[in-house]
Parts: sequence; structure tokens; C-alpha cells
Amino acid sequence: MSKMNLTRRGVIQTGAVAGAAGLTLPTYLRADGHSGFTNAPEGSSVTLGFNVPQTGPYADEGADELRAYELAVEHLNGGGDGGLMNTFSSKALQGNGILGKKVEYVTGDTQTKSDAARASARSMIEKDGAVMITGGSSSGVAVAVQALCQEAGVIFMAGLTHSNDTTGKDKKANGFRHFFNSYMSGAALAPILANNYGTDRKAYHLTADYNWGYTTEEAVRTSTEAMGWETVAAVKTPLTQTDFSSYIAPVLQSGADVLVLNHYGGNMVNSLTNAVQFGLRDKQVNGKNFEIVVPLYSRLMAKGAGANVKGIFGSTNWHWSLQDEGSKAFVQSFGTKYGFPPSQAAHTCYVQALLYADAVERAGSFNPCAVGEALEDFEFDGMGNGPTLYRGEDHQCFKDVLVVKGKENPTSEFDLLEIVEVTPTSQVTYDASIFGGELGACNPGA
Amino acid sequence: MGILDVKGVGKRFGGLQALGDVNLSVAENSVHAIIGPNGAGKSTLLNCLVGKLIPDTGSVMFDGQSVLGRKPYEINQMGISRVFQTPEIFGDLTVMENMLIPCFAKRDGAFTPNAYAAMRKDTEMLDRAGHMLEEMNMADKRHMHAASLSRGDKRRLEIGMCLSQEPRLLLLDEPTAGMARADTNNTIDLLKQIKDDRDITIAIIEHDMHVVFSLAERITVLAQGTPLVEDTPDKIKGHPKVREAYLGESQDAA
Amino acid sequence: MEAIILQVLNGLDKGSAYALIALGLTLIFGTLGVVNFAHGALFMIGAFCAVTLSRIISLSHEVVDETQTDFLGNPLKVEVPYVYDWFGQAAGDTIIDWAVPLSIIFAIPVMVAIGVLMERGLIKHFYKRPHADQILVTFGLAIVLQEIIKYYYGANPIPTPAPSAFVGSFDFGIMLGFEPNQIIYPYWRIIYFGFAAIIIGAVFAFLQFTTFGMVVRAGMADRETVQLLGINIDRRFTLMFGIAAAVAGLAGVMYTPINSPNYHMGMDFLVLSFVVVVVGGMGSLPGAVAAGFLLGILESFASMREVLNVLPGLNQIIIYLVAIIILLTRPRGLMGRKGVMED
Amino acid sequence: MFGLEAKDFRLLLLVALLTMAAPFILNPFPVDSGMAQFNAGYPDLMQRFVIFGIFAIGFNILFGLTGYLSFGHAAFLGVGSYAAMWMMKLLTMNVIPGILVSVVVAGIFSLAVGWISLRRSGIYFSILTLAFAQMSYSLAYSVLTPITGGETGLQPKVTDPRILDAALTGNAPKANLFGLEMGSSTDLVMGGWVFTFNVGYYVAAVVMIFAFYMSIRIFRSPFGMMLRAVKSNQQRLNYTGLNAKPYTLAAFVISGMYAGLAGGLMVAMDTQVGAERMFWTASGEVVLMSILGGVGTLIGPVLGAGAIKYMENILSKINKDILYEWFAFLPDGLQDFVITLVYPFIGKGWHLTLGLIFMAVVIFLPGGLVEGGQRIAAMFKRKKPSDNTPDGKTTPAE
Repeated sequence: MSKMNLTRRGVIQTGAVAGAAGLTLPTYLRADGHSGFTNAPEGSSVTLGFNVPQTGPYADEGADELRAYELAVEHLNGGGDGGLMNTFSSKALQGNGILGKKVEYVTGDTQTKSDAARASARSMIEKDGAVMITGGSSSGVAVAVQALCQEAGVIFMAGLTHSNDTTGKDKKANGFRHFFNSYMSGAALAPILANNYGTDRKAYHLTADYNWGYTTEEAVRTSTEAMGWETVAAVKTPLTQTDFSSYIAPVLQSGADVLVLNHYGGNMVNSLTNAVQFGLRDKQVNGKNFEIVVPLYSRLMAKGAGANVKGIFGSTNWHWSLQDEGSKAFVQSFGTKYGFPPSQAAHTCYVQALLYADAVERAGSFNPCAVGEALEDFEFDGMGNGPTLYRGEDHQCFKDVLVVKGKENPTSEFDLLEIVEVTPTSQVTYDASIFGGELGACNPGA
Repeated sequence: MGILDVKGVGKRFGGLQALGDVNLSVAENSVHAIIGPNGAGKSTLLNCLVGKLIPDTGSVMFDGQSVLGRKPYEINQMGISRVFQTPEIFGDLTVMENMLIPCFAKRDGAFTPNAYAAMRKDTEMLDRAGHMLEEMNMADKRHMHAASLSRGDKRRLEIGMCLSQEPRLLLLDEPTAGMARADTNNTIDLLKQIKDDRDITIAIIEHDMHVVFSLAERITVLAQGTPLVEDTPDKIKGHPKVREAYLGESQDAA
Repeated sequence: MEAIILQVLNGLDKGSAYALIALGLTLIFGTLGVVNFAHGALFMIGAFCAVTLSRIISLSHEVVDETQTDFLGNPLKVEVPYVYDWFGQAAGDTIIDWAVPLSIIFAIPVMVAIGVLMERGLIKHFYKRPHADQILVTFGLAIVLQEIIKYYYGANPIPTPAPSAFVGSFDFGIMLGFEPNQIIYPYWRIIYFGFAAIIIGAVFAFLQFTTFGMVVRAGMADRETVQLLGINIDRRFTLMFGIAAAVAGLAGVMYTPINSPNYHMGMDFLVLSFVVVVVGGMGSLPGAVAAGFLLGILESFASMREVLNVLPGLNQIIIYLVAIIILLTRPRGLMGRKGVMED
Repeated sequence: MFGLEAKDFRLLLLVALLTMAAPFILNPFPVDSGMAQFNAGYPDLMQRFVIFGIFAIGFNILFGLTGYLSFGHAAFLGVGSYAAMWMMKLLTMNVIPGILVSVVVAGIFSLAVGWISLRRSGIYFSILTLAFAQMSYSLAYSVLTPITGGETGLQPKVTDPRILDAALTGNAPKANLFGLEMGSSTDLVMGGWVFTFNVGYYVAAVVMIFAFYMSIRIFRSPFGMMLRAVKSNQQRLNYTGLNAKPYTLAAFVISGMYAGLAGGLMVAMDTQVGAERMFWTASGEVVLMSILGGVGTLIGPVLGAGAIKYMENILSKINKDILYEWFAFLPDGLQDFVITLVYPFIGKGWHLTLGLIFMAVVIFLPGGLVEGGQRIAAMFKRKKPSDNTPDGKTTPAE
């Protein structure tokens, strides 16, 4: 009784009846995970849990993540054109499921709330026997679900989460992140900003008043100040703010000539729309053109902001217009199935699913500890971001970061960003210890 | 010195002098009626007695203690119970519960956090409320929702609730207003019986002369916020000032 | 000084939006005695009227452009709006550009119809029910409405820009003798303020100077008496609900260029608009307007970095803090009547 | 028994039996059947049923009895959660101190909020409570990040001090009751059925039965009667020598403590707390639970809580693939048609279903699910000739 035991599958017979009153039938009592880890798949299939926002403001992003997962499952089971499996440097995956087991999946709704996300992750682990949880589109959810998976003894492959905390102070041995983070955004953006806007700039930050905002502001500030920029002011804005006029109006008075919007999602759409509305970009300050920077871009958010993104710099994890073989294969595969190009959220989720499957194949086991070991310090290529390292110390992927700009003349509703620069891995790598946190030991559960 | 002494009470609402200089003394164990035409200030005076309003001037003493500045529930705890013009009862509760509440208020005071006590085991209270219902001839209706009672029963219930607190002074605000003649007579009988059965002082504000003259031992006539005369019913009947005040009013009312 | 003038402008602008939403809410409460939690949804539907109309206007057919390729390497299919075919590209662009102002004409009948439908179909049956039931049923309706919108339009915000003629901002500073760029304000927000002022004025004038309005005002004061006079107050109230819905809808239409509309914008405004109405005093039209501007201005001042440096986090709570202080010092809000919604 | 009337005791016994047998009742379908999707007998959801049941029971003591509609009760739940979490970080992973402290802290906080908010009544009271809750949420999410963890919330970590516990070796700390881990479960397999017995669930269930018992005591006490009197006629109450304010404040604090208890249990069952637990929609949810189940009834709020949590966790997990599986027996064209018809209401559309159900319940069943049950019961009774006169009106509904 005292062992953590969350599984449904792989029942073994012990013949003992303990404490269940009024039972006269012969019963099978599951006392322990025979295989030594939570939800060890038995039989011919393995269940993965896709935990994405299906309601709430990030529902569209979640829908795209879900499409990517469905595609990944199809490819893993040998369907479709195989997608990135053809370009992936590791050739462990055979298209016959994972370790010969057919991949099945269950879905849940995170609602972009940590409570709801944990509830749905727990239901997938406890009820559906999911051996891995993946997905999500905010750092709050990622950190919460990651901690849960650590406790339950399953692997968590993070979806879209950009805060340093996920693989920083809140990192966990069972959690892995392919997506980049605030630090990398800052490090990648700063040189490009200096090249384009000069090193003598005065920046005004508007920062979403929560963890992700703080780390992003910090990252961009540090790296731009290192280039010679001055930070005039940094103002925190409430998460629930919808109209940013009172924050944007004083920007020009401050003498700043660059506005950095450390916002994501609806906040970013609204603050950027408001800033452009105020005509900031038509202004001349200190003899220079006034500029706006959005550290973290996503195509879906760019779509929400419409024409306002034109010419605005930002960073992104991946973009469908990349021309490497991996990206092309993924866009081809996704686009053929769904009729439009994938978002960066879709990409990172698809890649995470494949990386997990590959790690299981290489480890020869679904045991989270074995899988974790296979992922740690794993180097791979052909997944769309160039050569990539899954660093063992913090379970963070290190790869090239894209600096993008809102496109001036989009040809379609998906063609909103253009790649300005691919910042090489070496420029965005940092020491794993700078964000603190403790990875702890891997937990196989049962 | 009566049980209730009102001295020099005045109350203004903006530009309106609702009460001028009211002096009134209600003798213990008497039935004292306050009558007067509409707008004479009867209700204002009553509200000053029970703590709903605080007079601008003067004093109100109940049994030697000032009631001014006290909250309605404190004044009630001093021994003054009030019956409203339209019966104020707990409509969502049963008749029995309606009767229990004042019993508890009498025994346990203004606030007792007895959240764990089982009410059905409190036989003292149940008996007291049960007796009171019997006295009011309502024992058969104890399980009914109070809101579903007839108007006359609601009035009985309200009076019973007040009596269960064993008040020393019972204030009645036009207790028969809007009642049919039969109900009015029943109420008069009830009040007479109450008067006969216990040591209680009754102050009654009333419009209906029939009621007043059936019950009152003393009558104060109020007009335009000041007492016109105070005397026994017989004297009041023929008093020219009263006739004058009422004639004027009766014409208006027609 | 410049900073203060700027925040007053911001406050007026924010306040006009708050007042406009609160106005419809308190109108419905005042006339019908109904607490309408679906009012935010009406605001949202108004905004989506603009989205819908601009989609209708820019309905397109596909033309294959062999010179360009799409993301899969196939020839690019270019969407050509029908208005290009009918009016030529220049005129077509202008029409598409003016979609938001055009939506006003489109939104009025739609919103009035929705309002009347809502009142006749649902709200009517709730006049005599407790306020808690009204809150719940309208809240349920709000969820249903926003889910329907989400089903058809997605969860992502949809950019709905103002006509290009109104892009950019007006420099008040130069007018007042300050340096350029010190006090600038976007044209569209100035228009929004003016629009709100006109609507608020129109509603007041309508209630003040028309017979219809007089009956409604009398009905707000005492419904039964008016009914005794043999006036069909119910029909007038139905229309009043339609008008309130239209006011909310128009507020939504005009708001689209300020923030890209999304399906949950109504819920975002719901709590705030209730705070405004209650601070103003339930059922008081001038109260709602005054509270809208008061909260708008205070919120703007609380967002100044000079203030936040001293009191970090004040911008997070200012609205609620003000609401608490006002309700504790003025029991029924700024202009509330006694006995309304107190039980 | 236990100082209860026979009828109330039977109700308590029924609730106790149902909660104890919940792993069976909630898993009516074999694991491999298509209907297994509707099974709710897994630890997380069972825990949520009883925790939100406690929350709703407490809320009902305030709203159901006194009629004061608080729109800020989620704040007390959140504060309780934070308190319990800090106990787990500082003292011990044993859940007892956490749960006790969560009740105390929530009680103190609700005393402060109630003392101010109860100066007003009606919607003005509602808005005051809403304002306090929203302030708590906003501050917890932003400037109070050092205490609350902000966006990412708080979880117990290996490195926390935890002065009463022995040092942990590497692995994540787990909530326990004197060594018995909340997460540990035993599965019982009977044919195609699997029933899960989870320690955490039974701990929470025992607490809920106790909470339910206390709520019956309160309902049936003179104090409970006074609270109903507050709702019915405050004027008469005042003129009957009773001071309404301490009664309402006491009810407010009691319901705040119930909320804190729920919050503490939530942390004990699932060691995580985030600020959105205090958002106004969370406060709204408990209002909806009470009304959906039946305001002012004993069992209603528990039913309402169960119904809403069931929809949130079961309905939202049904995706298109599952629908195709279900309707596989239909001919292709019809299958697509049926799925198109059903799809908007399940999975990501579960909010729509929720909204429609609320409307339906409020329109047709003003007394909530309890009234629905009573009507069905009455229908059956009517068929029998021996219709003993229902004295349902005599006591407040259960």
C-alpha cells in the first residue's frame, strides 16, 4: 500500500484480498508495479498523454499542438510519409510504434491553468495509463505538470514554455524541454538589435508582471546593456490588462527610442497593437527612428496583431520557412495533412514526441530513468534547428535560435514572419548553474 | 414616572418637522393608545422608541434607562417588543421555528454561537414555543411555512412571537390595519385576553377608533408632531380639539 | 505635467469605454431589475459584428498566381476579394479599409434584434426570480454565446484595424505649447471618446426628452403605478433591452481597432463593468458614467511608473481598492438609491 | 445517532456509504469497453469530488443559509492552499499540520474580509468580496511572487528545510499521513473491471464526511436557524433582540474555514498551488456548484460539485478519435453527420455543454439537482396508492 502505484495496465495476480470489504469473488489484487516503473506498457500498445490547452485564450495554439501530436503518432506507427523520421540523425525509430508497441494517445485540456493541467495530467496517468505526458503552452503549466510527473514517475516532455524556470530553478529529472528560453532570446536578439539599431539606444521595457515576464526582461536587459544600450525604465503590467494605452502613452516622454514588449499571447497582441496605434513607429527620438521589439514571437500571435508586426524584431524557436531538410520535411508532412504550415508550438511538440520515442528505442525500455539517461547529453540533427544537444545538467535543448522580423509584404495569412538571422548555438549557451534549482534523481514511480 | 417616559422628543427630516416637542408617559401595566391623523408623526415617534430613528432632541427612558443610541436588538433585549403594521415574520421558516427564534433570543441573548447544539434536544425551548403556539391557537399549524399563513394568522403569530419574549412593553403599530371586521374583532379579543392574562404594558398606535376605544385606558392624540391632548377614552371622545383634528382628516380621506 | 495630462487623457479614454459598457448594464438593471451577466457577451458580439462584416466585405475567390509558390511549393493561390472585381482595386481597398465604421450600421439592427430576442426568449421569464437565478442563467448564456463565437472564429484574437485615415496620433502637446511628441494621442481613441460621449448623451436625451423615455423613467421608479395607468410598459422595456444591447454592441464595434477582438473579451470586461456599475450605484445612469470615468482615470494614474516605484503592484489592484473604499464610505455607491439590490 | 435526527442520520450514512464505495460506483464500466471513458473512479477525480464537495458545503452554509452571495470564496481556498504548502515546505510533508494551519489561516483571513464586507449587503457585499478575492489573486500572481511562486506556483522541493522530517534522498518529497503516502493506491481487478483504492482519497473522504456531519449539525442547530432567519427577514430578527451581524460574520468565517480546509486538502492530495485557484471564475464556480445542486439543501452542493468536476474532467477528454470509435457501427455518412452534431459539445467544447446545462437547470429546476431528484421521487410515489402526506415542507430540505 505504501508504494506509489498509479497504473491501470499490467495487472499481476497475487490472489490476496486486502481490506476490500464484502468481496467474495476471487480477485486479482494489484500490489506493486511488477516492472518497476509507473504505467509500464504491457500488451501491444503504449499510451502517451497529450495535455494541451483546448479551452481558454491559448486554445488555437493547443489545437495546433494536438495536430502535431496526431501527426507524430501517425509517423511513429508507420503511417504517412514518415515526416522527420526520415531526416532525424538517429535511426532507431522503425515506424513500427515504440519498441514494437503501437502508439495510442489520450488528450486532456490544460485550460492554461496549473490546477486544471495537473488534473488532466493525473487523469491520463491514473486512469489511462499514460507513460509520458507532453504539451502545454505556458510556463506555469509546464512547471506544475513537470513537478507532477516527477512525483508520479513518468516522463514530461514540455511543450511551449519559454521561461528560464522550467529548466532553471524548477527543473526536474523527469522533465525535458526542447523549446528555447528567455535567456536564449536575449542572447540571440541583442547582437541583431545592435547591428540594426546601433549600440547607442535607450530602451523602455513593458513587462508582464509574472515569472516569465521577469526572466525575459532580465535576459533582454542584460544582453542589450552588454551591447551598450541603456535601459530607461521598466514597467510591469498586470496579466489581466487588456488596454495598454496608459503604459504606452508615457514612453515617448521618457526619452526612450526603443520599446521592448516582454509580453506573450493576448498581452503581446494588445500591447503591440496599442503601441502601433500611438504611432510610436513613425516617431523620431534622439535623431533615430523609434523601434519596437518583441522578444518572443509566435506566428499565431503575429496573426492576432495583424499588420502591426511588420518590421518588428523578435525571436522564435522555429519557423516553417526554414530551408533545412528537416524543416522542409516537417512542413511538407504537416501541410499536406492539414492544409496550412505548422506553428513553432506544433514543431516543438512533434519533435518532443519523436525524441521521446527515439530515446525509448535506444534505451530499450520505457522506464523513465532509462529514457532520461538516453536523452541526457543526446546530440542529434535533422529536426529543423540544426545540430542540437539535450544537455544532461538541466535537460534543456541547445540549438540555433531564430531571430525574425514581421514581414512587410506577406503573401498569405501564414506568411507573417521572415527569418533575419539564425543565431548559432554557441552564442546562446550558458552555464547550467546560473539559474539555480536542483534536478534531483529520476523517479521511475512504482 | 411611567415605564416609558418620552420627554421633549423632536425629529426633523430636512425641512419637515416630523415631531415637535413630544412628552408622553406610559404607565406600567396600562394600555396606552396613540392616535392621530395621517402624518401626525405616530410612526416617527414609534421608530424613535425602538431605535430605528434617533431623535434630534429630548430623551426616551424605558424603566429608568435611556434607549437613545441603542440598536433595535438592544432595545428589544431591554424588554420592548414591537408588532409591525404589516406582519413581519420569517416567511421562509415554519411557524414553530418562528416561535422558537424569540424564545432563544430571550434565553440566550443577542448572539450565541451554538452551532453544534441540536435544537431538537432543547426541550425547554421546544416546550416554551409549543405552549405559546397553543396559547395562540396555532398548534395545528406548527409545521406550515409562515409565508403561507392567512393574514390574520400571521398577525397572531407575530403577536405570539413578541409575547414569547415576555416583554414588559408591547408596541403595536396599527395592528388591525387592512383587516376585515371579523379579524379586527378577533385581534381585539386577543389583545384583551393578553392584557388580562399577564402583567404587560401595551402601547398601541391606531387609526381605527373602534379598536382604540375597545382597548385603551389612556389615549394621547398626536397632531402635526405634537401631542394635542392626553386623557381617558371617555374624555377624548368628546374633546373639541380631537374632533377638529379628525374632521379635517376625515374630509381628506374621503 | 505632461505625464499628468497624458494620463488624464488615458483615463478619459478608458473611462469612456467603461462608462459605455456600464451604461447598458445599469439601464437593463434599472428598467427591468435584471442582473445581466451576459452583458459582456453582448459587447463581445458587437465586436464580432465588425469582424463578420469585414469578412463579408472581403469575401474572396482564389486566383492562381503561377509566378509565386506557397509553403508546400505549389503555385500560390491568391485571394482576390469580390469587391475588387466589382469596384476595382482602389475603391475595393477603401471599402475594406472602412469596414469598422461601416459595421456600426450593420451592428445596430443585429444587436437590437439579439437584445429583443434575449428579453422575449429568456429574460422575461426571470423578472420575478431571485437575482441569484438571473445571474446564473445569464452567466450560462454568456458562456454559451462565447463558446459559439469561439467555435466559428477560433480563440486567437482577430486583427480588425481602423481605417488607415485614422492611423497615427494627434499631438496635443504642440497645441498646449509643449515640445513635440510629449502629449500624443491616437486619432482612433479620440474618436472613440467622442463616440462614447455622443452615445451617452443620446441615451440621456432619449430618456429625458421623449415620451417613451419619460414612461421608461417612470417605470424605473415605480413599475406598478405605470402599469396601472394602462401603459404597456412591458413592450417598452423589451425595446429598452434592445437599446441596451445595441449600446453594448456599438461599444464593442468601435473597440475592435483598439484591441483585436477575441471570444473572451466579454468576460474580461464583465467583472470590471459590474464593479463600475456598483461603484456608481445600482440602477443609476449618471452614477455609472461617473464611476466609469473615475475608475478609468485612477487606473491610468496607478499605471504610471512614478507611482509604481513607490507602490509596486498598485496597478494590479487599483480598481478593486477604489471599489472597496467607495463602498465603505458611500454605502450605495456614488449615486445609488436606497433599498436597491440590498437584500 | 451522533445527535442527529433519524432522517439526517440516514442521509449521513448514505453519504458515508457512497463516498466509501465511490471507487466501485464511479467505475461502472469495464476498462476495455468503449464506455470506460465515462469512468470517474480514478484517484485525482475522486479526490476532487470530495474536496470541492467540502468547498461547496462550506459555501452553502453562508449562501444557502444567510443568503449572502460571496463572490470571493476562492480566495480563502487559495490562502488555505498556500498555508498548507508552506507548512509542507517548512515543517513536514505530513499532511496534518498543513491542513490544520490552512483552516486557521483561512479563518483569520475570512474574519478580516468578512468584517469589512459585511458592512454592506446585497450586491454591494458581493462586489466587496469579489474585490478582495481579485486583489488576492492579482497580488499573488505578481508582486507576491517570492511568497506564492507567482505564475509557476509552489511545489515542495527536495531542498526545502522541512525541519521535522528526515533529509530526503534525491527524490521528490511526497505528502503523507504518518508515512502513509497520499499517492499510493491499490488496484482491485474483477473480471474486466478495475477499481482503485487510493489513500489520499480515503483521507479526503473521511474529512468530507466529517465536514458534512458538521454542516448537518449547523443546519439543525439554533445557530443555523438564526442564519436562515437572517435570510428570511433581517428586520424581524433585529426587533426580536438578535444581532444579525455576528451571526453572518460567524457564518462567513465558518464557510471561509471550510474553503481553507478544501484548499489545504487540495495541497495534501496534489502538492502544488497556483494563483489562478483564486481567480474570480473559481469563486464563480462554487456559486454555480451550489445553485446547480440546490441552494440551502444539505446534499445539493456536493452533487453540484460532483457534476461540474465530472464534466470538466470527463467531457473535456473526449476527442474526435474517440467519437469515431463510438459511432463506428453507423454507416459512414451517418457517422460523420452524428459526429459533426456531437463534436461541438464535447472535448474542447465542454464549456458549451456546461453553459447549456446551467441554463437548463436554472430555467427548469430552480431548486437544482435536488429538486430534480425530488420530482422524480414524487413521480414514483404518485404511482403508489399509499401516498402518505409529504411533510416535506416541515423541515428545511436536505
